[in-house]
Amino acid sequence: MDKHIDIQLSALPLDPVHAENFVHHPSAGGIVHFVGTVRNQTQSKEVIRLEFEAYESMALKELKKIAVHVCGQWPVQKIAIHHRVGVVNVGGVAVVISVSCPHRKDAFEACAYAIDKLKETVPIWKKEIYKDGEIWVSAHP
Amino acid sequence: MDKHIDIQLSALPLDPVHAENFVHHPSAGGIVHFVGTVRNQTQSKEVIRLEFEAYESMALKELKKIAVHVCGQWPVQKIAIHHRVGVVNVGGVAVVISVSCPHRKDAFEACAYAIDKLKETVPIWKKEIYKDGEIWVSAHP
Amino acid sequence: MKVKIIAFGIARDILYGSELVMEIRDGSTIRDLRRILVRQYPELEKLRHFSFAIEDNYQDENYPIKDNQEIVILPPVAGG
Amino acid sequence: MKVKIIAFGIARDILYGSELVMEIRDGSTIRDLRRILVRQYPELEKLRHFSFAIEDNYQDENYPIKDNQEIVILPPVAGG
Repeated sequence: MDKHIDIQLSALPLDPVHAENFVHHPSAGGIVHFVGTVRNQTQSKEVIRLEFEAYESMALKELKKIAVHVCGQWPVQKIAIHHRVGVVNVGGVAVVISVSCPHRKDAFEACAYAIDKLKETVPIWKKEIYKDGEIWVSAHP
Repeated sequence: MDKHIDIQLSALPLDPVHAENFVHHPSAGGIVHFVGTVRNQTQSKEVIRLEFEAYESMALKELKKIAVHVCGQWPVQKIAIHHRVGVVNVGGVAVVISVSCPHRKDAFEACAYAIDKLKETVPIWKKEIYKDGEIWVSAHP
Repeated sequence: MKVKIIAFGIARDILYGSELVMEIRDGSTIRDLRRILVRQYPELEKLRHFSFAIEDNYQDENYPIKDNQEIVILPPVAGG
Repeated sequence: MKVKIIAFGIARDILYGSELVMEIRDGSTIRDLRRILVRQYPELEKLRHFSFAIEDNYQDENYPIKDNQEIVILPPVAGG
Protein backbone atom coordinates (compact mmCIF):
# COMPACT_ATOMS: atom_id res chain seq x y z
CA MET A 1 0.00 0.00 0.00
CA ASP A 2 1.03 3.56 -0.83
CA LYS A 3 3.10 4.94 2.01
CA HIS A 4 1.07 8.15 2.05
CA ILE A 5 -2.13 6.25 2.74
CA ASP A 6 -3.06 4.37 5.90
CA ILE A 7 -6.34 2.44 5.89
CA GLN A 8 -7.47 0.42 8.89
CA LEU A 9 -10.56 -1.48 9.97
CA SER A 10 -10.20 -2.20 13.63
CA ALA A 11 -12.08 -4.41 16.08
CA LEU A 12 -10.28 -2.59 18.92
CA PRO A 13 -10.91 0.95 20.19
CA LEU A 14 -9.49 3.64 17.90
CA ASP A 15 -7.03 6.15 19.26
CA PRO A 16 -7.20 9.26 17.04
CA VAL A 17 -3.54 9.91 17.86
CA HIS A 18 -2.45 7.10 15.55
CA ALA A 19 -4.09 8.65 12.50
CA GLU A 20 -2.84 12.08 13.51
CA ASN A 21 0.73 10.88 13.91
CA PHE A 22 0.60 9.12 10.56
CA VAL A 23 -0.24 12.30 8.63
CA HIS A 24 2.35 14.49 10.33
CA HIS A 25 4.68 15.79 7.61
CA PRO A 26 7.44 18.44 7.59
CA SER A 27 5.91 20.37 4.71
CA ALA A 28 2.34 20.11 6.01
CA GLY A 29 0.95 23.43 7.14
CA GLY A 30 -2.62 22.33 7.67
CA ILE A 31 -3.83 19.09 9.18
CA VAL A 32 -7.53 18.39 9.58
CA HIS A 33 -8.90 15.49 11.57
CA PHE A 34 -12.46 14.31 11.59
CA VAL A 35 -13.46 12.15 14.52
CA GLY A 36 -16.88 10.55 14.39
CA THR A 37 -18.12 9.48 17.79
CA VAL A 38 -21.20 7.59 18.92
CA ARG A 39 -23.91 9.98 20.07
CA ASN A 40 -26.08 9.22 23.07
CA GLN A 41 -29.20 9.94 21.05
CA THR A 42 -30.64 10.08 17.57
CA GLN A 43 -34.04 11.62 16.91
CA SER A 44 -34.80 11.75 20.62
CA LYS A 45 -34.21 8.02 21.13
CA GLU A 46 -31.56 7.15 23.68
CA VAL A 47 -28.76 5.11 22.17
CA ILE A 48 -27.00 2.50 24.33
CA ARG A 49 -24.35 1.42 21.85
CA LEU A 50 -23.65 0.83 18.18
CA GLU A 51 -22.63 -2.33 16.39
CA PHE A 52 -20.63 -1.94 13.20
CA GLU A 53 -20.44 -4.71 10.66
CA ALA A 54 -18.21 -4.53 7.58
CA TYR A 55 -17.78 -6.54 4.43
CA GLU A 56 -14.13 -6.25 5.25
CA SER A 57 -12.24 -7.03 2.05
CA MET A 58 -14.47 -4.74 0.00
CA ALA A 59 -14.61 -2.05 2.70
CA LEU A 60 -10.80 -1.85 2.72
CA LYS A 61 -10.81 -1.62 -1.06
CA GLU A 62 -13.46 1.14 -1.11
CA LEU A 63 -11.67 3.06 1.66
CA LYS A 64 -8.45 2.89 -0.33
CA LYS A 65 -10.30 4.11 -3.45
CA ILE A 66 -11.49 7.15 -1.51
CA ALA A 67 -7.98 7.87 -0.24
CA VAL A 68 -6.46 7.56 -3.71
CA HIS A 69 -9.16 9.78 -5.20
CA VAL A 70 -8.65 12.41 -2.49
CA CYS A 71 -4.89 12.39 -3.16
CA GLY A 72 -5.62 13.05 -6.83
CA GLN A 73 -8.11 15.87 -6.25
CA TRP A 74 -6.24 17.81 -3.57
CA PRO A 75 -2.52 18.28 -2.83
CA VAL A 76 -2.65 15.76 0.01
CA GLN A 77 0.58 14.74 1.68
CA LYS A 78 -0.81 11.97 3.82
CA ILE A 79 -4.21 10.56 4.62
CA ALA A 80 -5.31 8.05 7.25
CA ILE A 81 -8.78 6.52 7.47
CA HIS A 82 -9.45 4.28 10.46
CA HIS A 83 -12.88 2.75 11.03
CA ARG A 84 -14.19 0.58 13.82
CA VAL A 85 -16.03 -2.70 13.48
CA GLY A 86 -17.84 -4.41 16.34
CA VAL A 87 -19.44 -2.84 19.39
CA VAL A 88 -18.81 0.86 20.09
CA ASN A 89 -20.30 2.42 23.21
CA VAL A 90 -21.66 5.95 23.54
CA GLY A 91 -18.81 8.45 23.33
CA GLY A 92 -16.60 5.89 21.59
CA VAL A 93 -14.81 6.65 18.34
CA ALA A 94 -16.36 5.13 15.21
CA VAL A 95 -14.12 6.68 12.58
CA VAL A 96 -11.08 8.92 12.28
CA ILE A 97 -10.01 10.63 9.06
CA SER A 98 -6.80 12.67 9.11
CA VAL A 99 -5.50 14.64 6.16
CA SER A 100 -2.37 16.76 5.82
CA CYS A 101 -1.83 19.33 3.07
CA PRO A 102 0.51 22.27 2.57
CA HIS A 103 -2.49 24.61 2.99
CA ARG A 104 -5.44 24.32 5.31
CA LYS A 105 -8.25 24.97 2.83
CA ASP A 106 -7.32 21.83 0.90
CA ALA A 107 -7.10 19.79 4.10
CA PHE A 108 -10.61 20.88 5.17
CA GLU A 109 -12.11 20.11 1.75
CA ALA A 110 -10.33 16.78 1.36
CA CYS A 111 -11.29 15.59 4.85
CA ALA A 112 -14.94 16.61 4.47
CA TYR A 113 -15.11 14.90 1.07
CA ALA A 114 -13.60 11.69 2.46
CA ILE A 115 -16.15 11.32 5.27
CA ASP A 116 -19.07 12.16 2.94
CA LYS A 117 -17.89 9.57 0.43
CA LEU A 118 -17.23 6.97 3.13
CA LYS A 119 -20.86 7.20 4.18
CA GLU A 120 -22.01 6.68 0.59
CA THR A 121 -19.87 3.88 -0.76
CA VAL A 122 -18.08 1.85 1.90
CA PRO A 123 -19.83 -1.42 2.81
CA ILE A 124 -20.11 -0.87 6.54
CA TRP A 125 -23.42 -1.11 8.38
CA LYS A 126 -24.38 0.04 11.80
CA LYS A 127 -27.07 -1.07 14.18
CA GLU A 128 -28.24 1.32 16.87
CA ILE A 129 -29.16 -0.42 20.10
CA TYR A 130 -31.75 1.29 22.32
CA LYS A 131 -33.12 0.22 25.68
CA ASP A 132 -36.24 -1.08 23.94
CA GLY A 133 -35.03 -2.27 20.58
CA GLU A 134 -32.58 -1.86 17.77
CA ILE A 135 -32.47 -0.60 14.22
CA TRP A 136 -30.18 -0.87 11.19
CA VAL A 137 -29.34 2.77 10.48
CA SER A 138 -30.48 4.13 7.09
CA ALA A 139 -31.82 0.78 5.94
CA HIS A 140 -35.39 1.96 5.37
CA PRO A 141 -36.76 5.07 3.65
CA MET B 1 -14.92 31.48 31.39
CA ASP B 2 -17.71 29.52 29.76
CA LYS B 3 -17.22 25.85 30.44
CA HIS B 4 -17.81 25.00 26.78
CA ILE B 5 -14.88 27.15 25.69
CA ASP B 6 -11.21 26.52 26.35
CA ILE B 7 -8.75 29.20 25.22
CA GLN B 8 -5.04 28.86 25.79
CA LEU B 9 -1.89 30.71 24.81
CA SER B 10 1.03 28.47 25.64
CA ALA B 11 4.78 28.96 25.79
CA LEU B 12 5.16 25.19 25.98
CA PRO B 13 4.69 22.64 23.16
CA LEU B 14 1.03 21.99 22.35
CA ASP B 15 -0.34 18.48 22.51
CA PRO B 16 -3.43 18.32 20.25
CA VAL B 17 -4.83 15.63 22.53
CA HIS B 18 -5.67 18.21 25.19
CA ALA B 19 -7.93 20.21 22.87
CA GLU B 20 -9.43 16.99 21.53
CA ASN B 21 -10.21 15.66 24.96
CA PHE B 22 -11.78 18.96 25.97
CA VAL B 23 -14.34 18.89 23.16
CA HIS B 24 -15.37 15.27 23.66
CA HIS B 25 -19.08 15.23 24.44
CA PRO B 26 -21.68 12.41 24.71
CA SER B 27 -24.02 14.01 22.21
CA ALA B 28 -21.28 15.03 19.76
CA GLY B 29 -21.41 13.11 16.53
CA GLY B 30 -18.82 15.09 14.63
CA ILE B 31 -15.59 16.47 15.97
CA VAL B 32 -13.23 18.38 13.71
CA HIS B 33 -9.71 19.34 14.69
CA PHE B 34 -7.47 21.72 12.84
CA VAL B 35 -3.79 21.44 13.63
CA GLY B 36 -1.51 24.08 12.15
CA THR B 37 2.10 23.00 12.04
CA VAL B 38 5.28 24.80 11.06
CA ARG B 39 6.25 23.99 7.48
CA ASN B 40 9.85 23.44 6.44
CA GLN B 41 9.46 25.91 3.61
CA THR B 42 7.47 28.87 2.35
CA GLN B 43 7.80 30.09 -1.22
CA SER B 44 10.86 27.91 -1.78
CA LYS B 45 12.76 29.38 1.20
CA GLU B 46 13.86 26.85 3.80
CA VAL B 47 12.42 27.67 7.22
CA ILE B 48 14.49 26.81 10.30
CA ARG B 49 11.94 27.80 12.93
CA LEU B 50 9.16 30.27 13.77
CA GLU B 51 8.91 32.73 16.59
CA PHE B 52 5.43 33.69 17.75
CA GLU B 53 4.80 36.87 19.68
CA ALA B 54 1.40 37.75 21.14
CA TYR B 55 -0.17 40.79 22.74
CA GLU B 56 -1.39 38.28 25.27
CA SER B 57 -4.27 39.95 27.11
CA MET B 58 -5.86 41.13 23.88
CA ALA B 59 -5.09 37.88 22.03
CA LEU B 60 -6.94 35.91 24.72
CA LYS B 61 -9.85 38.32 24.45
CA GLU B 62 -10.01 38.09 20.65
CA LEU B 63 -9.71 34.30 20.75
CA LYS B 64 -12.59 34.16 23.18
CA LYS B 65 -14.65 36.47 20.93
CA ILE B 66 -14.12 34.04 18.05
CA ALA B 67 -15.16 31.08 20.20
CA VAL B 68 -18.29 32.85 21.46
CA HIS B 69 -19.22 33.92 17.91
CA VAL B 70 -18.73 30.38 16.61
CA CYS B 71 -20.96 29.02 19.38
CA GLY B 72 -23.66 31.47 18.30
CA GLN B 73 -23.44 30.72 14.59
CA TRP B 74 -23.29 26.92 14.73
CA PRO B 75 -24.69 24.35 17.19
CA VAL B 76 -21.31 23.92 18.85
CA GLN B 77 -21.07 21.79 21.97
CA LYS B 78 -17.48 22.58 22.86
CA ILE B 79 -14.62 24.48 21.31
CA ALA B 80 -10.95 24.64 22.24
CA ILE B 81 -8.44 27.04 20.71
CA HIS B 82 -4.83 26.60 21.78
CA HIS B 83 -2.08 28.76 20.30
CA ARG B 84 1.66 28.73 20.83
CA VAL B 85 3.85 31.69 21.67
CA GLY B 86 7.65 31.62 21.53
CA VAL B 87 9.88 29.44 19.37
CA VAL B 88 8.32 26.61 17.37
CA ASN B 89 10.56 24.37 15.30
CA VAL B 90 9.71 22.83 11.93
CA GLY B 91 7.03 20.19 12.36
CA GLY B 92 5.96 21.72 15.67
CA VAL B 93 2.34 22.60 16.41
CA ALA B 94 1.50 26.31 16.22
CA VAL B 95 -2.25 26.12 16.78
CA VAL B 96 -4.98 23.58 17.51
CA ILE B 97 -8.68 24.28 17.07
CA SER B 98 -11.13 21.55 18.08
CA VAL B 99 -14.88 21.79 17.65
CA SER B 100 -17.61 19.32 18.53
CA CYS B 101 -21.15 19.46 17.14
CA PRO B 102 -24.04 17.01 16.88
CA HIS B 103 -23.45 16.88 13.10
CA ARG B 104 -20.24 16.92 11.15
CA LYS B 105 -21.08 19.59 8.58
CA ASP B 106 -21.40 22.19 11.34
CA ALA B 107 -18.16 21.07 12.94
CA PHE B 108 -16.27 21.45 9.64
CA GLU B 109 -17.73 24.90 8.98
CA ALA B 110 -17.22 26.18 12.52
CA CYS B 111 -13.62 24.96 12.70
CA ALA B 112 -12.70 26.42 9.29
CA TYR B 113 -14.30 29.73 10.24
CA ALA B 114 -12.42 29.86 13.54
CA ILE B 115 -8.98 29.42 11.98
CA ASP B 116 -9.75 31.93 9.19
CA LYS B 117 -10.89 34.50 11.74
CA LEU B 118 -7.95 33.82 14.04
CA LYS B 119 -5.58 34.74 11.22
CA GLU B 120 -7.47 37.99 10.63
CA THR B 121 -8.09 39.42 14.06
CA VAL B 122 -5.97 37.91 16.82
CA PRO B 123 -2.90 39.98 17.74
CA ILE B 124 -0.28 37.31 17.26
CA TRP B 125 2.73 37.80 15.01
CA LYS B 126 5.16 35.33 13.59
CA LYS B 127 8.71 35.68 12.41
CA GLU B 128 10.10 33.10 10.02
CA ILE B 129 13.75 32.34 10.56
CA TYR B 130 15.76 31.15 7.56
CA LYS B 131 19.42 30.16 7.31
CA ASP B 132 20.21 33.56 5.86
CA GLY B 133 17.74 35.92 7.46
CA GLU B 134 14.31 36.36 8.95
CA ILE B 135 11.01 37.99 8.10
CA TRP B 136 7.84 39.06 9.93
CA VAL B 137 5.15 37.10 8.08
CA SER B 138 2.51 39.16 6.23
CA ALA B 139 3.92 42.48 7.46
CA HIS B 140 4.55 43.92 4.01
CA PRO B 141 2.38 43.98 0.88
CA MET C 1 -26.30 -23.11 -12.02
CA LYS C 2 -25.45 -22.60 -8.35
CA VAL C 3 -24.66 -19.27 -6.72
CA LYS C 4 -23.72 -18.47 -3.18
CA ILE C 5 -25.45 -15.43 -1.70
CA ILE C 6 -23.67 -13.64 1.13
CA ALA C 7 -25.67 -11.17 3.18
CA PHE C 8 -24.62 -8.36 5.53
CA GLY C 9 -26.44 -6.06 7.90
CA ILE C 10 -30.19 -6.04 7.64
CA ALA C 11 -30.02 -8.33 4.59
CA ARG C 12 -28.59 -11.04 6.83
CA ASP C 13 -31.59 -10.64 9.14
CA ILE C 14 -34.03 -10.78 6.22
CA LEU C 15 -32.43 -13.91 4.72
CA TYR C 16 -32.18 -15.53 8.18
CA GLY C 17 -28.47 -16.13 7.69
CA SER C 18 -25.28 -14.81 6.23
CA GLU C 19 -24.93 -17.41 3.49
CA LEU C 20 -27.36 -19.10 1.19
CA VAL C 21 -26.79 -21.35 -1.82
CA MET C 22 -29.37 -20.98 -4.60
CA GLU C 23 -30.05 -22.65 -7.88
CA ILE C 24 -30.75 -20.09 -10.63
CA ARG C 25 -31.15 -20.34 -14.36
CA ASP C 26 -27.96 -20.26 -16.54
CA GLY C 27 -27.35 -16.85 -18.04
CA SER C 28 -29.09 -14.99 -15.21
CA THR C 29 -28.03 -11.41 -14.58
CA ILE C 30 -27.90 -9.43 -11.37
CA ARG C 31 -31.29 -8.02 -12.37
CA ASP C 32 -32.75 -11.53 -12.56
CA LEU C 33 -31.26 -12.42 -9.19
CA ARG C 34 -32.72 -9.29 -7.64
CA ARG C 35 -36.18 -10.30 -8.91
CA ILE C 36 -35.82 -13.83 -7.52
CA LEU C 37 -34.64 -12.61 -4.13
CA VAL C 38 -37.39 -10.01 -3.80
CA ARG C 39 -40.03 -12.64 -4.61
CA GLN C 40 -38.59 -14.98 -2.00
CA TYR C 41 -37.84 -12.29 0.65
CA PRO C 42 -40.37 -9.46 0.21
CA GLU C 43 -38.83 -7.55 3.13
CA LEU C 44 -35.94 -6.70 0.78
CA GLU C 45 -38.24 -4.45 -1.17
CA LYS C 46 -38.90 -2.31 1.89
CA LEU C 47 -35.23 -1.25 2.02
CA ARG C 48 -34.20 2.16 0.67
CA HIS C 49 -32.26 0.21 -1.95
CA PHE C 50 -29.80 -2.66 -2.13
CA SER C 51 -26.84 -3.42 -4.38
CA PHE C 52 -24.74 -6.41 -5.28
CA ALA C 53 -21.01 -7.00 -5.21
CA ILE C 54 -18.91 -9.73 -6.75
CA GLU C 55 -15.22 -10.09 -5.91
CA ASP C 56 -15.24 -6.91 -3.83
CA ASN C 57 -16.70 -4.69 -6.55
CA TYR C 58 -20.14 -3.18 -7.00
CA GLN C 59 -21.80 -4.82 -10.04
CA ASP C 60 -24.45 -3.35 -12.26
CA GLU C 61 -27.79 -4.92 -13.08
CA ASN C 62 -26.68 -6.32 -16.45
CA TYR C 63 -23.77 -8.29 -15.04
CA PRO C 64 -24.04 -11.92 -16.27
CA ILE C 65 -23.64 -14.22 -13.28
CA LYS C 66 -21.34 -17.22 -13.68
CA ASP C 67 -21.71 -20.68 -12.18
CA ASN C 68 -20.56 -20.95 -8.55
CA GLN C 69 -20.04 -17.23 -8.08
CA GLU C 70 -20.26 -15.65 -4.67
CA ILE C 71 -22.61 -12.69 -4.75
CA VAL C 72 -22.85 -10.25 -1.87
CA ILE C 73 -26.06 -8.37 -1.06
CA LEU C 74 -25.28 -4.86 0.14
CA PRO C 75 -28.11 -3.07 1.95
CA PRO C 76 -27.81 0.73 2.34
CA VAL C 77 -24.40 1.42 3.90
CA ALA C 78 -24.07 3.46 7.09
CA GLY C 79 -20.43 3.80 8.08
CA GLY C 80 -18.96 6.67 10.02
CA MET D 1 -0.35 65.23 27.06
CA LYS D 2 1.73 62.08 27.44
CA VAL D 3 0.95 58.73 25.86
CA LYS D 4 2.77 55.45 26.12
CA ILE D 5 3.17 53.59 22.83
CA ILE D 6 3.58 49.83 23.04
CA ALA D 7 4.83 48.05 19.95
CA PHE D 8 4.72 44.39 18.92
CA GLY D 9 6.21 42.39 16.08
CA ILE D 10 7.73 44.37 13.27
CA ALA D 11 6.51 47.62 14.86
CA ARG D 12 8.84 46.94 17.77
CA ASP D 13 11.74 46.62 15.34
CA ILE D 14 10.76 49.83 13.56
CA LEU D 15 10.43 51.81 16.80
CA TYR D 16 13.65 50.28 18.16
CA GLY D 17 11.87 49.19 21.31
CA SER D 18 8.68 47.85 22.75
CA GLU D 19 7.74 50.99 24.67
CA LEU D 20 7.99 54.66 23.93
CA VAL D 21 6.59 57.65 25.79
CA MET D 22 5.54 60.52 23.54
CA GLU D 23 4.23 64.02 24.08
CA ILE D 24 1.27 64.75 21.80
CA ARG D 25 -1.18 67.61 21.57
CA ASP D 26 -4.29 67.46 23.82
CA GLY D 27 -7.35 66.26 21.94
CA SER D 28 -5.36 64.15 19.48
CA THR D 29 -7.15 61.22 17.89
CA ILE D 30 -5.77 57.90 16.77
CA ARG D 31 -5.64 59.40 13.27
CA ASP D 32 -3.39 62.20 14.52
CA LEU D 33 -1.15 59.75 16.33
CA ARG D 34 -0.85 57.64 13.18
CA ARG D 35 0.30 60.73 11.25
CA ILE D 36 2.89 61.62 13.91
CA LEU D 37 4.25 58.08 14.05
CA VAL D 38 4.50 57.73 10.29
CA ARG D 39 6.40 61.03 10.07
CA GLN D 40 8.82 59.89 12.76
CA TYR D 41 9.10 56.25 11.60
CA PRO D 42 8.57 56.20 7.82
CA GLU D 43 9.09 52.43 7.75
CA LEU D 44 5.62 52.10 9.28
CA GLU D 45 4.13 53.26 6.00
CA LYS D 46 5.67 50.33 4.16
CA LEU D 47 3.57 47.88 6.18
CA ARG D 48 0.45 46.39 4.63
CA HIS D 49 -1.45 48.28 7.32
CA PHE D 50 -1.36 48.82 11.06
CA SER D 51 -4.01 49.31 13.70
CA PHE D 52 -4.20 50.60 17.25
CA ALA D 53 -5.58 49.07 20.41
CA ILE D 54 -6.39 50.62 23.76
CA GLU D 55 -7.28 48.47 26.73
CA ASP D 56 -7.27 45.30 24.65
CA ASN D 57 -9.69 46.61 22.02
CA TYR D 58 -9.18 47.71 18.46
CA GLN D 59 -9.86 51.45 18.25
CA ASP D 60 -10.99 53.39 15.23
CA GLU D 61 -9.28 56.45 13.78
CA ASN D 62 -11.61 58.96 15.45
CA TYR D 63 -10.95 57.73 18.97
CA PRO D 64 -9.95 60.72 21.16
CA ILE D 65 -6.82 59.80 23.06
CA LYS D 66 -6.72 60.63 26.78
CA ASP D 67 -3.76 61.73 28.85
CA ASN D 68 -1.48 58.91 29.98
CA GLN D 69 -3.18 56.28 27.89
CA GLU D 70 -1.32 53.19 26.75
CA ILE D 71 -1.74 52.72 23.03
CA VAL D 72 -0.67 49.54 21.30
CA ILE D 73 0.49 49.50 17.68
CA LEU D 74 -0.68 46.34 15.94
CA PRO D 75 1.10 45.50 12.69
CA PRO D 76 -0.60 42.95 10.37
CA VAL D 77 -1.34 39.89 12.47
CA ALA D 78 -0.13 36.44 11.44
CA GLY D 79 -1.22 33.83 13.91
CA GLY D 80 -1.88 30.18 13.13
